[in-house]
Amino acid sequence: MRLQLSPEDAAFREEMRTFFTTQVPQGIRDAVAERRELSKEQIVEAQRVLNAAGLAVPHWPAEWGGKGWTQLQKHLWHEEMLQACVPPPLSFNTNMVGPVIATFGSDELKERFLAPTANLDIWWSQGFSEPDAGSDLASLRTSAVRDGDEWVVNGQKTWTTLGQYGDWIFCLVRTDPDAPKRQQGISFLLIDMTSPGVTVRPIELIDGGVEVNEVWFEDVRVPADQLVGEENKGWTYAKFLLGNERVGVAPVASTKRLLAQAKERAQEKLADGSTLLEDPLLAARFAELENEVLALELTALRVAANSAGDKPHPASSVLKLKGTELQQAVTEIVVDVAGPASLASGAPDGSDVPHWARVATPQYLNYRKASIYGGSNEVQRSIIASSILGL
Amino acid sequence: MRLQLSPEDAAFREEMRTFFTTQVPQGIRDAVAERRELSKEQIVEAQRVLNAAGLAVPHWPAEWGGKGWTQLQKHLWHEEMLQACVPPPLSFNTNMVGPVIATFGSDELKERFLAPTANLDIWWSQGFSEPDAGSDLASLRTSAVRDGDEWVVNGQKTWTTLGQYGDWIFCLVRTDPDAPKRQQGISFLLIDMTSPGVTVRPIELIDGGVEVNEVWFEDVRVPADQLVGEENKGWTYAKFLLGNERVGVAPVASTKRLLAQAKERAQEKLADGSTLLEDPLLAARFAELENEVLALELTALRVAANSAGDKPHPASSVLKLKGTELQQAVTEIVVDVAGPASLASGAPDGSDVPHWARVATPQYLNYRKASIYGGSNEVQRSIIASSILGL
Amino acid sequence: MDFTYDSEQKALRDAVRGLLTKAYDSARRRDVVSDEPGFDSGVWAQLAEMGVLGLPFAEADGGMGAGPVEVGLVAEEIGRVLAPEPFVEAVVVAGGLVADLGTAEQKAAILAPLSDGTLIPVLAHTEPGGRWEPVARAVTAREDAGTWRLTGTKEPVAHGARADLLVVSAATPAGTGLFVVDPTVDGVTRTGYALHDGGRAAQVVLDGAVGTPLGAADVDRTGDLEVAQARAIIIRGQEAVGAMQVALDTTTAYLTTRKQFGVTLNKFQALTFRAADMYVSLELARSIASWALLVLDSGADPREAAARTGFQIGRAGHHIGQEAIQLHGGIAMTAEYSVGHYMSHLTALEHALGDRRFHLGRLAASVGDHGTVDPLA
Amino acid sequence: MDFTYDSEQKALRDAVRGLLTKAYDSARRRDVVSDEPGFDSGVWAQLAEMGVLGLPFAEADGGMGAGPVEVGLVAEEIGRVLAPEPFVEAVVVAGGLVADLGTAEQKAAILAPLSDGTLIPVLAHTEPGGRWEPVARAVTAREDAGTWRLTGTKEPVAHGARADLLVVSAATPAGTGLFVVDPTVDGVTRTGYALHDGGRAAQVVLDGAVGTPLGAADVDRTGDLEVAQARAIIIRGQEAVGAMQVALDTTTAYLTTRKQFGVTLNKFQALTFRAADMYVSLELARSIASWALLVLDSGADPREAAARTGFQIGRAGHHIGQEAIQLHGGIAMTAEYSVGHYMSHLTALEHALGDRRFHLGRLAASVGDHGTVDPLA
Repeated sequence: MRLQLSPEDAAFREEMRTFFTTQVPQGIRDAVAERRELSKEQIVEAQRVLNAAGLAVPHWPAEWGGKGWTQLQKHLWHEEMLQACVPPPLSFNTNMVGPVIATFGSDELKERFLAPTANLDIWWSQGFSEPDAGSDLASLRTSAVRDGDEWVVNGQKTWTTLGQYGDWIFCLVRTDPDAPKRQQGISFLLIDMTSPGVTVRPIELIDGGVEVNEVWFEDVRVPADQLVGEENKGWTYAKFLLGNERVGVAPVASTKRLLAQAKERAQEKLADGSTLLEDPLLAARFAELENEVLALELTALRVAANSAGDKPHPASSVLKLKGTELQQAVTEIVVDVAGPASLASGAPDGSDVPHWARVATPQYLNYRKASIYGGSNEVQRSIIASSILGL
Repeated sequence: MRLQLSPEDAAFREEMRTFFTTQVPQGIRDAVAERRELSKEQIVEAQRVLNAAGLAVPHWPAEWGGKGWTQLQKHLWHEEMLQACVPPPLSFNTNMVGPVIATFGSDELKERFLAPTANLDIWWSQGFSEPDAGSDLASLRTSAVRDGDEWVVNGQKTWTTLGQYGDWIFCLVRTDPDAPKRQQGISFLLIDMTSPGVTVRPIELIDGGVEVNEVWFEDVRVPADQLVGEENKGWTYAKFLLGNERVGVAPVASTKRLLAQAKERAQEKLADGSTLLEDPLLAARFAELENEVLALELTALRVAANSAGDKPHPASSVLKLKGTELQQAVTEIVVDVAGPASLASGAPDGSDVPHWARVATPQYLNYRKASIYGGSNEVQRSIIASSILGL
Repeated sequence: MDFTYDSEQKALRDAVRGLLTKAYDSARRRDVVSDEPGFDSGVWAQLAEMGVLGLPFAEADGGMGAGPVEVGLVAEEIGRVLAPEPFVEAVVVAGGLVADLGTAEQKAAILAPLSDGTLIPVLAHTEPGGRWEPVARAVTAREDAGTWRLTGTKEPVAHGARADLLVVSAATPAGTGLFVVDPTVDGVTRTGYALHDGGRAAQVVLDGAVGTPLGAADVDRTGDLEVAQARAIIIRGQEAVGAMQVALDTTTAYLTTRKQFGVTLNKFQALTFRAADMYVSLELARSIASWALLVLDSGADPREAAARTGFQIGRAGHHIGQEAIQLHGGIAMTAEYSVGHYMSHLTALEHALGDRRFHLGRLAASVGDHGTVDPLA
Repeated sequence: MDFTYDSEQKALRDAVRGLLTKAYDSARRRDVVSDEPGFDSGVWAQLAEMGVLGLPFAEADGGMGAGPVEVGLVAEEIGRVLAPEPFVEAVVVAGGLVADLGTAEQKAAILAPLSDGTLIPVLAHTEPGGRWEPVARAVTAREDAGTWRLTGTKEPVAHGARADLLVVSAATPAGTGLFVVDPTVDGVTRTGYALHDGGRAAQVVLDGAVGTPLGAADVDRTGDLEVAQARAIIIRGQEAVGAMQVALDTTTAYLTTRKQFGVTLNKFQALTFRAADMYVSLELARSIASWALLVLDSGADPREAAARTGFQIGRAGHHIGQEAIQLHGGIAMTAEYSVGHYMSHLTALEHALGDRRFHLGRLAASVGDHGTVDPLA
């Protein structure tokens, strides 16, 4: 057992920190720090800066830009990136469809898609969830029927995050409705979102934002060679994709950063000369959250340092579960620190309510999604109970 | 809506308070206040004082000593009794077997048992739970087989509280093993515990106490006229009995009293001149518990004041669930107030650790039972979900 | 001890519920709050017609002479449908202060038109960087030749842009004073905006705006403001109870209809147990809130009861709001579905008048002053 | 950053686990703690033989020269079976103070026989009415013609009746001093008793008992005591992790075998989700506890890490202990079954060295002194 990073890992961390804090445009990083919404252009620009330096897809196979790092190095890369307020590479591209194509796709698909995927020349959207297939993903109904050299796709996807920016979408579609098990009749299909018959409709969320979308497919014709891997094996690829989310499953550094920001606000002098942090109950809440975040970070380090090969450490579900809970708890303490100003969410620039207080409640509301999307916390508890505890 | 008690109810409350604080022996009430274990004799004496004044079984039918009180009056009676540190009448007698005999028993059984039951001339024990029938009570296996004018009983009961004092035991026994539903073959039988074949063995609990027992029946012969009501209808009577526990389901007054005691301890000067209550986190915990107890008390009042006839108010399960949680939370804060002295649980008299601190941890451990026995909190949640929320 | 409504109260509740449920289903509410002024003037007029806007005021002042119980049940109905009308802001808070402190002239000028729906007054008290104290600092009032002039910024002021009249707190040599300000006079600049829960607020910049002392001049109104806040907390408690009840009902209805893994969600015990815990939170909060209403009704000092309500309701709203969303899943994150708006509004309610930690801190500060808490004492 | 044991550490763990699991099943432990001295002298001798009792001491002092990681893994094994031997009290706390502060002669006289199992020293620090501060008040020490005499009461003193040697904290003119006291001398009266968790403690009354300053005289040992407490908290954290792991394992085993309503309990989702939450608590606490051990190992000031451990472990022990009983049901309330004893011991651990609220208060008091908490810094 050893507390410190090895000299090599420490140097690696320093290298990452230097890169992220000097090479990524300050304007983008400021926007992240201030919790402002990034434009599509900013997200693309940030990813291209990383990709140019080989830091967008370090976990991919070496021939497609991977670095062969240890899990601990990947962890440090990710945390330093968040700490420096650098928007991470688009997860749909780099953690989801990219690794699936790299692992299961034909050579043609790899050649065609991987480089533009890494560079965010193609913006991928995810087409998994459906109105009647949430946590129970395998009940999906969007169908693809073979017609000559094409698949004809019909159905509806939902919760497609940032689908309004999407160039392409990777979808789970039902290609064998008669398969004995629901999971067996599903394939993994790549669809150009400019194809005739694709309609994207934004869904307004409770914070007033429109980051998720519904996507309709009406007789959309998709060339057969855009089916990844084997027909009816899509469920296997989807499980691979979801299990692949290991690094960064708990966004520790951004939670820490937001918590520290909130504490800074709580240390500002109020009108009566006191500070909020002088309230022992609020101070205790900060101390409690700091300890929990520390425990989470250390757990993430244990997972990263002890993951052998590609097998996820059993505590990964803990990271997702506790990671989102803490993310939510921290968005919440920001609201509490904002106090009555947290109501002024719609105040325009020129308001006497500072920007951080204006975004406090909408962000808090928005982050209720964190424990629902991408495997709800109920799903994580089921995984812990069955896979770890044998229940 | 009205905050105050009606003048009649206020006078009633005053009358109860006067009686309990002047007529019940001080020594018994002191023992309760100090959380000392009561002897059998003290419990019997207290109940006889109440019974002599007509205050032991006010909820029974009038001809057997009942008072025809409103639910609110019963509530006030019960709370004043606890507040005055009077041990309530033995629940097995007055809330359980007594009402069952009074409602379903033959005239002979009523004549024979009700008066001595009210006066605690007979100490009743409860024989419901079995080693393999806990929350799933209907799976009980103790059998009674008819042989002439007698039932022959074999089997084992457990969790028989204070069974070591028991003169008689009321049991659920299986009289028809072939009944189509498990609930249908059960009868309600009264058994003299001095009968040959009855063995009582104490179970040591984690606090070191021996308040519960196992009771074995080996070919115990029971006169047939000691079967209450109809053969194979025992489940109905048991449900009546459990549903009858309305008044006092949440022991609010004793929880309040213990909380106030703990707060008093926390206001004593420490060696360094400060008091524990100056710790804002402990003060906040007290304030939180006080508010929760207030909410519970008000809920109990709502239930008592608004119960029409014999139908229990749907919020009764809330009282049991929250009542035991708060009871446990208060036993816990006593341990925290005791601090390092809470370890000295076995200290003899003459120790520098005061008695209240010595009993703090054993009582805390003992009260973990509160959320398990008599319908666990999981059972209460099931009831709330199904009966109230329709889930 | 009686927690039931009498027949008149039931009739009032049924009438208000009838009006509001007809006026606001989920879609209609979204429409209304998306346009200015953020509420429905027609509904406001109907409430006036029903006598609701004059409930707590003396009949002599044009009101109905009803008590907190009646006001509270209206608030509960408002909470049930998240009606966006400024009932609490105008009637309970601003109207309440005028009724408490105003001169006969002020009462006549304000309470009658408020009751008949033609004048909406609001309190402008919160200041940028301020919390929930009943003290004004950033806005000051100075008297000059018999005229009081106010300077400084109030924000956020609930419904401050739409309001016809402002009751403004301001630092004076005597402490914190209250002033009636006509928002159309020189020196008042208002910038209104929408809130996350569909409500409205404004920045109100005062630059030597003329105001009239509410009631006597040169009096410190800190205690009066605190009592007014306590009253608002208690009435808001009823509003929150209504909102929590519907959030729970919506959730249980969803659990019995939504299917996952081939069965309805109510087959998942982990979910139904959590719904049971929501019910427990709701009932405990309802008990405290009802009691506080009765304390207010009794004429006793409502401040401790308000802190107890603020804490319990804040915690319950938080618990029920969050769980309502989580037990639904993704659908509850959408603006089209109702339940997320309940959480949004419950969050706003908690932060409008003191969050649960604030109230707990107040209770903790005085926890050593008594032995037990006896609701019947 | 490495959280794994090396091969020597694994060998030590396996040896200790082998010894302790052989020595203590649930029934055997009940037997042992029901008799005096409350632990098994044979096991103590075997631990000595294995080198465990001398682990943290320099080889020159008769020890093994190992570090906190080795000491911690022994504590974890002790926690797994609730072994009642006074390892932490004698080796970590009393032995640790002697190693830190003792003169060469004191080290020679105490650490070697402690290491070989023939002398059990304990710290007598807690005073009636005292909390967890590293300060002595009720026991005072006065020097008279070169002889220090101690007067006052210490209680509870863990294993104070059985101990062969007492290290006693006492108020001196310089502050809080530490003294070595032979408990068989005149002026020492000890009354021992059993604790709820099977442990032992005593009231130790000093009435002019002769003591020898530990190390230099006339030095304030407050800081040293605080560091010793921090070390104990961190090592106790490992013990608690061992106990929590077994409490969880016992619970999950029960859930998969116990039937109710015709199925095993693990078919009830509400129960399995709560077991999952227990696992989350355990893993988070384990992470903090391991990190704190490494902080201790690094030679840095362990006090903040100890407070973090005390808080996290206290909370987790509380959560896991209570849920282990609740998920079992009635069986767990019985002394014959193991799991209640785990809760009992976890409760004792929490209150021995500062409960979770105490540690949270300390963390809260310094929360403004830093931006983020960085474990790798």
